[in-house]
Amino acid sequence: MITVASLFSVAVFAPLLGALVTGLLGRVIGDPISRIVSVGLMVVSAGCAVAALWFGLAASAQAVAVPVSTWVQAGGFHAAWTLRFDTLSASMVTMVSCVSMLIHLYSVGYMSHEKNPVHRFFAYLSLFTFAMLMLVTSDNLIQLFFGWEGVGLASYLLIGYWYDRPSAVAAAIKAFIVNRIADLFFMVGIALLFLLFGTVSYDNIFATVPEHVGASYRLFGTSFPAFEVIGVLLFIGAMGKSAQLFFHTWLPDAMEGPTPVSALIHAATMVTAGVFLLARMSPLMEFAPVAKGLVVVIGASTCFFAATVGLVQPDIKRTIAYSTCSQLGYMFVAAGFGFYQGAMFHLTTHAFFKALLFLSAGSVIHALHDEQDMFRMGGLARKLPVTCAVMWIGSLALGAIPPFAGWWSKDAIIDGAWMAGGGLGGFAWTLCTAVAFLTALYSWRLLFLVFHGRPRVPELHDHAHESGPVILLPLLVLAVGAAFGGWLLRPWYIGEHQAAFWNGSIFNAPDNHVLATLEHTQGLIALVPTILSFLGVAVAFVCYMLKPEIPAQLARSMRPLYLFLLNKWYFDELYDRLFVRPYRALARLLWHVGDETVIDGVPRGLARLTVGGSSGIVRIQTGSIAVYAFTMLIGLVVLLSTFLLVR
Amino acid sequence: MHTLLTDYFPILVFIVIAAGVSGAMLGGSLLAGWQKPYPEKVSAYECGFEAFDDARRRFDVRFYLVSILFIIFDLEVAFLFPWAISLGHIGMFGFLSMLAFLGVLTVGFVYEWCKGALDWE
Amino acid sequence: MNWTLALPEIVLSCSGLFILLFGVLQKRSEPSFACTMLTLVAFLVTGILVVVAPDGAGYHGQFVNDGFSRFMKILSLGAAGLAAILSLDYNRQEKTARFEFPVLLLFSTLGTLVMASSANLMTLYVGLELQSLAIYILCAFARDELTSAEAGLKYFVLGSLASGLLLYGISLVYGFAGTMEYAGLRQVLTGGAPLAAGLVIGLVFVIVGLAFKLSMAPFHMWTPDVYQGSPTSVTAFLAGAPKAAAFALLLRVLAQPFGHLAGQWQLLIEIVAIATMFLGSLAAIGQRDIKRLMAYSSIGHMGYAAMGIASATDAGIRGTLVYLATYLIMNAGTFGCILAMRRRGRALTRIEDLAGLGRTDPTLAVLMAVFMFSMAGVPPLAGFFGKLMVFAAAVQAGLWVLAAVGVVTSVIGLFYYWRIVKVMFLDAPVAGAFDHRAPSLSFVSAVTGVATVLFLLVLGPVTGAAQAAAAALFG
Amino acid sequence: MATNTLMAPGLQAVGLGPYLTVGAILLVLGVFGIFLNRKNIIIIMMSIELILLSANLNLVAFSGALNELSGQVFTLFTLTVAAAEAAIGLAIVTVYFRNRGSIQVEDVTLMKG
Repeated sequence: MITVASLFSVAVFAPLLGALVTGLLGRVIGDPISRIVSVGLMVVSAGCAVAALWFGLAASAQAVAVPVSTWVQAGGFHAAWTLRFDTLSASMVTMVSCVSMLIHLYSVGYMSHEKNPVHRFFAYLSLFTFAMLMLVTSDNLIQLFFGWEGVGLASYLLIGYWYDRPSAVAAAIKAFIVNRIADLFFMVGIALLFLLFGTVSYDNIFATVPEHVGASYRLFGTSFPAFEVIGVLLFIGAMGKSAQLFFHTWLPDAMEGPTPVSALIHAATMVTAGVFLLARMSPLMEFAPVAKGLVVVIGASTCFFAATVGLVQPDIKRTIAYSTCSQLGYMFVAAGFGFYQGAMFHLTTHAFFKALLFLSAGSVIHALHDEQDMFRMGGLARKLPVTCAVMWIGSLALGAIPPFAGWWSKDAIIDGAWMAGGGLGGFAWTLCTAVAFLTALYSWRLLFLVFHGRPRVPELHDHAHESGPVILLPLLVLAVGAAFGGWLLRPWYIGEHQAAFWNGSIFNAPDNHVLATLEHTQGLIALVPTILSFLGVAVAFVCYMLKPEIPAQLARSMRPLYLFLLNKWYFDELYDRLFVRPYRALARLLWHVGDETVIDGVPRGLARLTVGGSSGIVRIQTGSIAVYAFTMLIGLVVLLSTFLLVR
Repeated sequence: MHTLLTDYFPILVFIVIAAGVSGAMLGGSLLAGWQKPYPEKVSAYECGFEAFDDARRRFDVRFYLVSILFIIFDLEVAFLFPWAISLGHIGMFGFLSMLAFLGVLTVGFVYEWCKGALDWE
Repeated sequence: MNWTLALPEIVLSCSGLFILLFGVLQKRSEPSFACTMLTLVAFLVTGILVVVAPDGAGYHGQFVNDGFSRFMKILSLGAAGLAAILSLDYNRQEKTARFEFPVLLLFSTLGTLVMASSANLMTLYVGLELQSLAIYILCAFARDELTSAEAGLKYFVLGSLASGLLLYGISLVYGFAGTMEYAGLRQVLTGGAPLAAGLVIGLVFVIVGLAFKLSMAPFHMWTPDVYQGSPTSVTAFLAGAPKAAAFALLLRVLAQPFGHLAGQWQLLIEIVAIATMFLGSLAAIGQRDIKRLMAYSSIGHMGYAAMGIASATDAGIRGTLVYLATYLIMNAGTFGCILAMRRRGRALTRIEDLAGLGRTDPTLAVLMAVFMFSMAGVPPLAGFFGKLMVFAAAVQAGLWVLAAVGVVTSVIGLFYYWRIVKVMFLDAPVAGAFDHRAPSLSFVSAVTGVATVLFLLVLGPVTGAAQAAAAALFG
Repeated sequence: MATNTLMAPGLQAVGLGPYLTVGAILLVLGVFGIFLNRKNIIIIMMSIELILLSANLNLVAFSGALNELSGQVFTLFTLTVAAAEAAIGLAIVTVYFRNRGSIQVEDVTLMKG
């Protein structure tokens, strides 16, 4: 196990080293060496991660803690830097480091036209990766929170990488603030967990979960079960990171960052943190049925909402961004039904095809010199053959066309929802199945608009050229994953080997039979999503290849609906009215009244009083002997009278 | 009341005698003197100043110096009277104390002499 | 009769007379330097004699030697010695180097020693006058400067008025108590007889007279003008030893003969201290002349020091004494820096002349900054400990208002001290560097600067001595 | 304080009150002379002498009333001090006059603020 532990440690800390070297010494060593160092260290990290997972599985050991150092030791509060090695963390580490490594490599090509030195970019990328690795390998809540916030920080830095673009800065701030709001709930959840269990270590918490099942909080005369409250709070934290409904607004705006960043955020890091959190907290979540129900509702709603919005977006990256939102909804639905394995499975396959899609989109954008509007593209298949091919593979995976990766995982989740039954199951299954259709529709809308048909803007089309090998290589690797990942991983993640594979790192309550009953889905029901997917492809072909006027007609005839979707259900406007403006008004009020009048006013008034007193005193100081003598006399008289009166 | 007035009787006598003597001197010179008045002779003598002139005229700063020195040495002599009267009671320590005091005065005197404060020019 | 009690004073006065004769009989050259050196030697010898002089009262109850008088005398001698050193080069540069200067300094210091040892209102008055008369002359010492003459005139007129009031107060106290001796007064006052109004009025007059010498509001009016107008070497002295001596008098008079009336004079001192602290800190804000600023600053310091008296406890008086000790150190050092402000042979006193000193003369700037911060009471510099002790004493005595005012005015004070530091380090230099610093100034500033920074190391002994002095006063 | 068998004869006759009253009047005259006078510094010096003399009068009167000598001794000291003070004052006024060319009280306001 020593080798596994050390390999694992190297996998986690190599990105940190890369971030430190390129970040601190970037200026000294220059861009080329920075690139080599960070990519090289990511390769090391990915290699070690794979090896660690391989050896760890071979040894099939229980969870291993790799102590790094003591962090906080205050009274009964103990938090250590410890890397937790179990299948859950190891598989996440492997996925994150592999995808991140490919993105690093891709960035070398993608960022080659930047005018400014890009070592800063690589430092942020590595830092982002390290924070995510820290998050997934945490052994206690505090370390988890550290990684959680590190991810938030790195995402802020990367989204706002082009700090001279106001929109990028605004997007970065938006992402940061939305995440902060969710983190507040998350922190409260952690605090409640600590209060309840008296420890922040996973092992200690999970070991004593059964003892605390009955605990509850009394608030406003009602008693709330402790686990439900904690579960909901943790889930709200997860919603922020995973951009679920009500907290999703930052994710599309995050497209302002360079495309590799989008890929990293959407595929490997950041947004998957929420799903991972629920899986990691499965021993706790299993005892919070209400919270799980909420997870399902939010997940399914997000899934549907994002898919509808994705249908009408003109921007290539935004379309993919909403698809991420939607796919994350699937994962939460799975997690909500206690089907964490399915959630993790979809997370992994999604990482491959979403990274592939983003990087391909980046390749397209790169080829068209930063053009992102799909309605200015078209017919690029001949110009960008490789990009087109891999994008097709990615879309096939995303659209859940068998036998591509997405089909395996998504079908399992939809089946799981059906088998869970009840009103909740029906609700989730209906939405998820509908979304399968929508997903295929918007995926092929994208493909047809970009690669097929006639070029809409000839000059853009003429100058387009295929990207270099540094960009294409990661795409090809990811395409392989997107094509075969599902088929390869299914037996391990949710199939016959799953118990041995997960090896206790994910907990399913004894009455949770979702995995066992997965295979019993009736044939027709199981086929419905797949059929709808094909239908979606067909509809897209009709609308965007055969009769391109149909969408425009539809948009005209159902203009309110179109606008509703185009404006993302008016969530941004709603938040603007609901939170931003009142908050601004409050802030202005506090600024003008609270700050300027009261807070500033008191010291200013005191200062004015002081200066006034000063000038008054100085004015008495006329230099005249008579006045001085008179003042003395007055002083004498005052003292005398005081003395005689008070005596 | 009676005793009070008797106590002051010598003073009354003193005043009467003083008035008498000064009256006799003035009257004697008036009667016996050779009177030959002219303006310069009749005008009052005021250290070289016009008698009836602007009283705020500036005069030589050396007058101030003299008066300053006079004040100091004049008043220190005031210590000598009680000392002289009580010399019999205060013994050698008292005697030496006054010598020390006079020594201090002497030092001051030497200082002003050496500084040239006593030279008019 | 034990005449050796006053041996330090006798030796000092004899050496004063000797130096005067020496100076005036020296025909060849101006003996100013030699006379100053002799004065310093006389201070040193007197200091040693003060330390070894026996305790006790003598001269028919006119004169007393105890721990308190010893502490104050050492403070006075030290401050006067530093002022004498400071005057060495300054007077030469200003063409006012005459041998009378050290002699007058010596006699003024002699006055402060007599004040510290007074056991009788007569000694008090004579000592105070000896000290004051010498300073009147010193203030007008730069004969050809109108400002100096005006300073001398103002100080003379107002000082005479104050000592006249003091004398009148003494006459009342004498008349209504029947004695001038402190011990006798104490007996009368503790006798339990109803307090005569005349006695109380007399006490107020005495306090007023002393408050004038301490430049406590509202009897402070002379201070800024006199500080500004006098030659800076005189100002350095004026802000040091005489303050210590006046405090010695105030403490002794209030604690010994009138100790029984503490409940009554406490209020007076409290009022005066509050007014003084406010005035000192407020009026200093708008000042442009550093000497004037130092005048207001010293007014403020007198207010803080008076806080210890107002608390009327052992701890309070100890705090006052420690405060005075730190004040004298900082004061000498600050004036060392101010005296170093010369360009092309001309002495400068405007604050803006300090601009950019941090660049042109970092050593001087750092020293000045140390003194400014210490005066503002920034830990761990000397000024902090004095403030801490008087504040603590005031709080212990339940004088919350006094302590609160002290804190508020300290904050205001921090502002104007900081302004000087800001001018030195943040403003751009307007003119070139200062002239080469005279060795005497470097010496004094360096010594006091080190003392200010490392005061913490001697805090124990100083506090111990102050404790002993306070105990002697109350015993 | 009013009656004392050992009192000096004069005091026995008129009592202490008149003396103190005269002293107080002299004090008030002196104090007012300092700041009501707008003309000449010499007048201020005379006022100061008045104040000292009022105190002296008090001291002598009390000394007589208490039949205790220290008051009179003090008076001698005060006289000397007053003399020295007058001398110094005159010297300073002279120096001031030499520099300023005037001894008007209103003129002594070079430094202020």
